[in-house]
Amino acid sequence: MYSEKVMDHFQHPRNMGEIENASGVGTVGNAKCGDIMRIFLDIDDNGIIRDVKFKTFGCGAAVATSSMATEMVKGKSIQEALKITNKAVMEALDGLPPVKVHCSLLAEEAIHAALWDYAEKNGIVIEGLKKPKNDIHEGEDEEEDY
Amino acid sequence: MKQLIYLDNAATTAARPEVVEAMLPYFSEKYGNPSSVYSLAQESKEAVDAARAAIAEALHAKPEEIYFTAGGSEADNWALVASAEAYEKKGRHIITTKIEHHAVLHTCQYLESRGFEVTYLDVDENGVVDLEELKQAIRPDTILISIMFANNEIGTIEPVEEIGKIAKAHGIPFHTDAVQAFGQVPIDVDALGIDMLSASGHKLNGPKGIGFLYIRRGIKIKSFIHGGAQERKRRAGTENVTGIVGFGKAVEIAVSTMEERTSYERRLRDHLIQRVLSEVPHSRLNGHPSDRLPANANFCFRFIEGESLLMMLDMKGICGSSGSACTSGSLDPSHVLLAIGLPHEIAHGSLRLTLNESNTMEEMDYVVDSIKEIVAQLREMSPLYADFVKKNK
Amino acid sequence: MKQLIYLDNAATTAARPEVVEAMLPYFSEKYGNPSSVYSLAQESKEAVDAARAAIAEALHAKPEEIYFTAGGSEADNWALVASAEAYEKKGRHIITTKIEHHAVLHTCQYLESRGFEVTYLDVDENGVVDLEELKQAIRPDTILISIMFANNEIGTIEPVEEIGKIAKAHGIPFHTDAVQAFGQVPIDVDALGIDMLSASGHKLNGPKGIGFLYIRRGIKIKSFIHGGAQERKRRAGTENVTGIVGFGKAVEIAVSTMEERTSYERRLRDHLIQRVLSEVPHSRLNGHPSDRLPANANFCFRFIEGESLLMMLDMKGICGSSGSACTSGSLDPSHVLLAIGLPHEIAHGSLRLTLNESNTMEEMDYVVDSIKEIVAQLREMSPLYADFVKKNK
Ligand SMILES: Cc1ncc(COP(=O)(O)O)c(C=O)c1O
Ligand SMILES: Cc1ncc(COP(=O)(O)O)c(C=O)c1O
Ligand code: FES
Ligand code: FES
Repeated sequence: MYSEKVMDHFQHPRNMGEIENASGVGTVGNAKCGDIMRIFLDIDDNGIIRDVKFKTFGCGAAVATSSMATEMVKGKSIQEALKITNKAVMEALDGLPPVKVHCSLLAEEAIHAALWDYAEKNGIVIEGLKKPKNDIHEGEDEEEDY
Repeated sequence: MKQLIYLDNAATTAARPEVVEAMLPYFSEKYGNPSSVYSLAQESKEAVDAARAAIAEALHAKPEEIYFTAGGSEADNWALVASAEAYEKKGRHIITTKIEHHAVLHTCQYLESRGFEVTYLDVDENGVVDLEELKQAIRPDTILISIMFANNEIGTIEPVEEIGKIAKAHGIPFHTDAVQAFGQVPIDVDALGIDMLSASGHKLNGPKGIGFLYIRRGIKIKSFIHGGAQERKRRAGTENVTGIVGFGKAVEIAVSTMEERTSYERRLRDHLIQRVLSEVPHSRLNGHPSDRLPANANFCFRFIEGESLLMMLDMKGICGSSGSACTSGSLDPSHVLLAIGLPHEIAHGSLRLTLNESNTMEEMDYVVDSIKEIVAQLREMSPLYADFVKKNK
Repeated sequence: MKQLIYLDNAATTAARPEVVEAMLPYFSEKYGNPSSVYSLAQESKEAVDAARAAIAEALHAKPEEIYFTAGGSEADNWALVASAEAYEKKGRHIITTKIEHHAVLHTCQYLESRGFEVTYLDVDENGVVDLEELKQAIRPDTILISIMFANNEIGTIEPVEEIGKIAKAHGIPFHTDAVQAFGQVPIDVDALGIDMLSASGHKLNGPKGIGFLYIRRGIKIKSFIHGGAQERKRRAGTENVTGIVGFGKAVEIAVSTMEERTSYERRLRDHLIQRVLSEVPHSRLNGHPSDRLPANANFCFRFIEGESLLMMLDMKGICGSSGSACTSGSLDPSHVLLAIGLPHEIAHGSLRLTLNESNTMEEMDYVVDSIKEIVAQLREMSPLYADFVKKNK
């Protein structure tokens, strides 16, 4: 069902944990399946993501995408991090089964939510960042397109 | 590879070697079509009849009341759709429960789209239907009561005998989905007042792709699969001879070994439950504490999600299942766990372990140890657990 | 016991040893439920996917267009009932033929009882549908054309490509019952314009109790068996993994050996036909002389009745079948033989012989000799024959 990369990230999640006094924390939940993801960002004065951690309540795909997403944003600038889409995360994991595509949205949204929190705390505006929904509800694949 | 500990016997079972052996001659030697005239075909026909007789005996039914299908789902669909069609002049109201298998629930939804009305009975916190509610739900236009014998997730056994009495008192046919119960608990369709009963071969160490619907003589029901004159003209299609033969053998063995086998399984299962509940914090047992299938255990572990738990158990060589959204085709958490009153996030962290006679006490201990370790690990990862710990500090 | 000469391969076939061998590991070792999460289950899932891919390739279809069923009858029922339900807003008219298998005909009758209207096309004396009549039967409210690929009794192959073109020109889905044709003649669903196609495993040396419905992407169709999320949520029920694996293997072999095998069978069959027609008086060949299934021969012998003929052939170790009333559930003579214009008393004396690759030329000769002897014997007994002889003296 899952690729080897997914299994690897599931078994050995990178960056799992919390950051105390993080620069930004984002929590998002998927109303459809009830899963929850939380991302902690440590952003330095130059706007570089120095460290990142996650906690996830969700399926194997959710855990693996959190892990992969944190790897992908680590060391990146805010603008670079914003460009990381769920698609890019999925590709980095060698794909997900169709019913699991929505799980990867959690990761993208959680990063955005954490950045939003960082911006609010610091009273800045991050170009291109919209206020995150805390409900990922795309309905993208529940009905198969026969 | 390490030795597998298979604890998902409610999902499917391994076919017994005796079952496969019984089937083998009917693939390439005695392969005749039971409907044909010549002697080769008569051998197939006799084998089918023998299996039918064995199954009938197991239920205290008559052989001509057993109609083979492709499995439990077809039997459920048939029972519901075709009784609805047969009794539609009398009324269009059907009673079932909120915890039925999807083969019943989705068929009810289909019937609703065809203008039938369905009452879905609630269950209590143990998953037991309320007989008073059932009585109150009965109307003059009620044409069918369909209530499962035992639930596939939480293992609760329903008060079938009482339901049968109520149905009989009102002259309403009573169908029961016994896919999980058949072969695990004694069933006597006469004593229990059952008019129709669904079962499936692969749940009791028989082959996949074969099941039956028991239809009491006198019950009006239409065909569901139309065509040839097989199964007394009620279910068309060339008989799955090997499947039927294997099913018959599996039933024979399941029934003759039932007492000893299930008391062994129950002992293992109870040990497992007792250790999990006492050693894993924030865990609960789902389903009735005593009126439950002998080999079923179903737990909720707060703050963790079912699929991750299953995947980590798999890495330890343990096969289980979960009512979790993430493992089923749909994204909703188990309708059964919601029906017994669990909130969404708890319903997500369920684990069903269903044993068989080849399991051992050592395996149970290894499983409990593994669960303890994995649950702790997953909680470490869970934002819900972090919140909980913070709140209770 | 004497060696059997099995000439009823249109009724059912022996499963090939390779087929059984392919199935065996999935009974008791790789027995996981394909829907489960753990690795054991993934093995079953992969096996199912591989079979699906092999079958799709054989039809020039996509794997996700193949939906496994319990056999040809279920596939036919599904195609008809569930397209009727899916398109019922557009119209309630269905076109089929008078010579379909009962799995189609009886389903059409069922749909008539639900308010659908069915046109049953005539066929000519060879059993071929008239394309002009088809065109004329099409109405604005026609929602489905269901015409079999090849007839199970007389072997006639229908002009599927032309039917596909007509259906397409009118935007009407085209279903074909290819239970007899699949594995015997090349089928390319794209080239032939087929939207849905039924097939059954046991007709091509696969196991009984497994079939499929091909559904072209984009064709609207409801579920027929409601329940779990198997088969892309379209056909519920735990997958018959062994059946599917066996079916896949059987199809692979049937397709790769098709040319050589059928040309051999055709040679034997033509010899059989030629000798019977020239040596048995008052005999005729039913079905199209050339556009027929390679292994099918179907005769009428005037003045005799089919079941008696079959029984006497059986005593000589020959297995055949008859469209005769006495062998089917009903007492009417074959609807197919009546549709090609045979009078009742002639339709009663039919014999269908359907070969396989293991038959030999010697067997054909033995069969012809036996038929000659038996037909003479039965005519000796027949009052019809006595009358005939008297009249022609
Ligand atoms: C043309 C045709 N359609 C449908 C069927 C039904 O197939 P099954 O018996 O596998 O359900 C058969 C064979 O019996 C057949 O020959
Ligand atoms: C209670 C119940 N009913 C029906 C079914 C469907 O049976 P099958 O998968 O054999 O069609 C199952 C198992 O999946 C079940 O547990
Ligand atoms: S997070 Fe629930 S399905 Fe993946
Ligand atoms: S004479 Fe017996 S059924 Fe025809």
